[in-house]
Amino acid sequence: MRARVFVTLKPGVLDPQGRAIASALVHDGFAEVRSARVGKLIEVELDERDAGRARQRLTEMCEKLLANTVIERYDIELG
Amino acid sequence: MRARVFVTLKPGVLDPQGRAIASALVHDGFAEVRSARVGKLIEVELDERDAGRARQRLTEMCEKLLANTVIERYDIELG
Amino acid sequence: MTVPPVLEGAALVERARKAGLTEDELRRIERMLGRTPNTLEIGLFGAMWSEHCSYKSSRHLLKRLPTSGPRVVVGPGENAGIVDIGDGLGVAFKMESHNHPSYLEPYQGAATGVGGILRDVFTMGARPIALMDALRFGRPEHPKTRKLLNGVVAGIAGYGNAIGVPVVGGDVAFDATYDGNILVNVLALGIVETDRIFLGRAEGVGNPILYVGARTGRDGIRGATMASASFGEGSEELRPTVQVGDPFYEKLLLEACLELFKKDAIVGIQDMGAAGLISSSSEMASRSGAGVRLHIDQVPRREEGMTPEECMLSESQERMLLVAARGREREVVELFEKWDLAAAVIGEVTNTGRLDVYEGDTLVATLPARALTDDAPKYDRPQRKPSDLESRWIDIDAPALSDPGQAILAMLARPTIASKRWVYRQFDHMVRVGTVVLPGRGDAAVVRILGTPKAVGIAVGSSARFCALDPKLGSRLTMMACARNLACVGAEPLAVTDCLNFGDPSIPEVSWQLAESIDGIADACRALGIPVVSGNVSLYNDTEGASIQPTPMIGMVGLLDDAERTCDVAFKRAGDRILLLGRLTGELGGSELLASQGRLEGRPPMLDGALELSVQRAVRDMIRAGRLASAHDCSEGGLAVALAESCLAGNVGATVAIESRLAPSALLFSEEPSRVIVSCAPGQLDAVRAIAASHQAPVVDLGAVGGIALEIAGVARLDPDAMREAYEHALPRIAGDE
Amino acid sequence: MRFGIVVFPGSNCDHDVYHAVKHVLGQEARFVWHKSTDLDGSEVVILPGGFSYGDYLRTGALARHSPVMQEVVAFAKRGGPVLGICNGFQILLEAGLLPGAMLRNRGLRFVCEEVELKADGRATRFTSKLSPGDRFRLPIAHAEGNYTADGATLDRLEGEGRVVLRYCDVAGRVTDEANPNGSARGIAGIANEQGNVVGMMPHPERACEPILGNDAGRRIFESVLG
Ligand SMILES: Nc1ncnc2c1ncn2[C@@H]1O[C@H](COP(=O)(O)OP(=O)(O)O)[C@@H](O)[C@H]1O
Ligand SMILES: [Mg+2]
Repeated sequence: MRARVFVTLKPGVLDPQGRAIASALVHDGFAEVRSARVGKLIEVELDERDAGRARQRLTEMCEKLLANTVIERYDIELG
Repeated sequence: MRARVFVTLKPGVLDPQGRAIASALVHDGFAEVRSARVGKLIEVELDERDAGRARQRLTEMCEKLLANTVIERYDIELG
Repeated sequence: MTVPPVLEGAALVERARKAGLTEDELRRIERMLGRTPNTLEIGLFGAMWSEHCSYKSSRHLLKRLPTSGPRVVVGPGENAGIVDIGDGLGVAFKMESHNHPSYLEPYQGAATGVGGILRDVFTMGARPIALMDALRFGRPEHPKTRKLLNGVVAGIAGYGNAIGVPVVGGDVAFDATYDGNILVNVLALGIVETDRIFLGRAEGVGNPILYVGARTGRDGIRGATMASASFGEGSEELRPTVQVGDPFYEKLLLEACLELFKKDAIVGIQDMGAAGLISSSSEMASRSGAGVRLHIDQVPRREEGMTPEECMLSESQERMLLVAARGREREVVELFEKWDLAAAVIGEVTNTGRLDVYEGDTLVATLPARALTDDAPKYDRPQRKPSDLESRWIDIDAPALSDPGQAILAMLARPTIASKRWVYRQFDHMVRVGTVVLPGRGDAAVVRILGTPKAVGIAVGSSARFCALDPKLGSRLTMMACARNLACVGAEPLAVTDCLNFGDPSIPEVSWQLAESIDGIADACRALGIPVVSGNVSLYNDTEGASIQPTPMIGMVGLLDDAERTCDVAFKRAGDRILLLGRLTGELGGSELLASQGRLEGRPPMLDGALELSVQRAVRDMIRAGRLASAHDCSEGGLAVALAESCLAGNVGATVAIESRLAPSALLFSEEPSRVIVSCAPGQLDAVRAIAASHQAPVVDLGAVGGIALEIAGVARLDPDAMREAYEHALPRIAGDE
Repeated sequence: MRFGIVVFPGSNCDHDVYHAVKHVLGQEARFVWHKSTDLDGSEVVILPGGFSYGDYLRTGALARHSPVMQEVVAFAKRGGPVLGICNGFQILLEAGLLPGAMLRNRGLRFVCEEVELKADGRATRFTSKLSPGDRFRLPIAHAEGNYTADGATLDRLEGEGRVVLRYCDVAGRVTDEANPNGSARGIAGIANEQGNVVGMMPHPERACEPILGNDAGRRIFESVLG
């Protein structure tokens, strides 16, 4: 089974990289850009067929390793 | 309008980070993990209402700035 | 498993052409083999006979370089040169180019350049302790320059910082000649015990050959061929050949190899660089005259469905090929597994002199190892002196300066002269607690050798404008500038490594430049009494028919017996006296001043070899005797820039009065060689003069340190904020940070 | 005193700390491999700088899962002195021994240079030889030293005197211009409640000898010697 895990900064946490990207875009002529935020996309390939079980394990992975819940939140997408 | 841009390594391009994460997960008891690949998720907030036009502009942004098309590919999701 | 097909006629020639071989070269291979090579074999020849691997256009010229000397332990021909520094230790060093990959993908190109040169050094058994980078970019306003500068610097930082080898110095310049062909040259230096040196040799029939490090993917296939081709329309399509580096993996590989070297389990080792497995295996076999049998299906892979050719030519990074002593392979594999690295036996040493490649039980390629290496063609390319050269050798009248103060500030803001802090601040230049003279502080880097009182000095550079106007004299001037830079930190030159960055050698003018430049380097080596122990040739630095100006990059390594007896460029205390060692003739040929007016003209300044050596010896002796507060070579931008830099580095002013009949522009901005500005406490003045006299080095009184401004009597008064503004902001602006 | 210097794959200031502790300060020093399950009798534990696990995922994130970290946590909980320098600081944050997290430097670039610092807060095992307001310079070298925590945590750290080092200007003022990475409230180093666990971005081990132009870092190591 394949899964996509999205790890993004919690709202309110400053995102220096996102800010730099937004201002570079505006500077480059994309005046319509209002803001940008940068997160991680982790594609995981799992030896697991059961969706429920996969989601549970991925949640554990996020809590233990993939996200730093002090500043980040995560979303899991199976399929 | 909000958009999500996914920037991932082209197939075949070495992903040292993904390799390290996968092996850490396996070490940590997630034996079912076969591989991991890491990409970027860029959430962009745009002053643009027209979906077609937004997609076109985002494509330009990816080509010019957001993705390194030598080794990366990108996907745009509006919404 | 089947044997790759043997083609005929036009299909054969076309296949060879795609592999980078001319029809003549194909026929030569057929004669050597007595048969037609199969498609795999053509691929192997194509990579090995590429300019990058075979040096076919430069080999005969490189023979002119002096390569021996009492301190040489390992000269050219191995992965890096090694020079004895006493106490049972040697320094291993080499410089290498990664120009083409860095232009296509600046971050990964530069990063893998760092990884590759580090492997060349630690494969010898040396622990790397320092990196230096020499970079050339196009005009600051060229649309690609910003991205290339940012990418290359980030790539060097990304790899060097992570692996924990400090980038202790370098050289950066900007010129239109590099608009379409940037130069990324990196030097690595390591320390080795001279009785524990490892060479790239396959010896001992029956000894197992091991593959260690990262798994093989389709990275950089044909990288060597690419580095041997010119850029033109469509070269952006070469993109998939870009390799991706993993400094973390290399750090593990480095530590694992150094641990392995403490045992007696291996007989030879070589990194897999350009042309990967084929290059490392055939070179190891031909250096020892043995043969090698490889089982290609045993190669650890990261991608499925790779053909034998892809496996043999892949330039995946962070891999080594080694020959273990028979019976010790288990131990070697276990050691690498401890470091979480892949290791596998993939073949064995034979006595056939051949390279035999098996896939399963099928022999898919069988070639004499030397046919791939030593017997590659050598081309003595026609040479011609560029017809416009002498017309550029006009006499230069010193330009009038309406405002000398503004002229100095403008010079300080020239990207080639301005502070490189923006660059070296991104490099960890202090890790390993060895860096005694930090980047931006000295004319050369000084790195102490822990466990001894000694230090090495390292200088890199290339006076490309001088080389463009006169490659031979320019190369001598470059060499002497490096030696002078070493003298200014108290180091005695030991040996040289070089990266010869030139254009397309099939153009007779380029071949002439290369030959002249090599002669110039050779002359200077003899004058200094030092050899070239390693290096690299990078040809085909040309885009759409326009070759770069000749850029022989020199890396010179020197020794300090006492790491404490060194010196930097900063003026220290108010009241210290400022002297110039050398003469003031005011020659302006090829200077940055003229370049700032868009002129590449004049004859490079004369080099008086005896004067040059006197000045170098004098300044070195003064530093060793502990007499100096500062020493700074006058190079680009001349006396004015050197004085301003010493003030800025020391955060102090100076008052200078120079008696001279030269026009201000000549006095301030001449780039004549053999000059060093020194400062010393007043109480040291007599001793300093005595040392200068003992070497017949001329001394000119310049003035004294003090105040906050730089005051050049009757010429200009420069306030520190204005100097700093001009000097510090040029690079951040090019990079887009300001 | 016996110092244990933890070596993670990718650590690269381990030898530098070893040199400072052993050859400059004359103490006993040994390396502790990350797969080790004991601290080999260490009386002081140092997590050195570098790029453990290549800094992949997040700085310090993978290292804190190394087997040895269980021992380090237990040692810290027993009151044993633990110093995390640079990447070591990041690992302490990920391991939960210190509060907060690191973001990319505000300027998004790696920064290597000597910076002005001042001591602050109450005495800890690694800052007892410093007094609040003491100014000195130490090298930094990092791309992710932009310390962040929620407002309540920051207030609490300050209120309890647990901010032990701050970036400042030559006059000792904590200003935005003097802040090399955007770190909240100019924080360069913090301590746990007991003062036995300290994390700092600057590298004291790079400034212990006059030949390196600076020996201000000695006081950090001398503090723990008592
Ligand atoms: N310009 C040069 N001067 C001296 N030695 C050189 C020069 N160019 C190459 N060499 C030597 O030739 C050998 C092959 O170099 P190279 O092919 O660049 O090594 P690698 O296989 O690591 O790429 C090395 O020993 C190198 O030091
Ligand atoms: Mg090599």
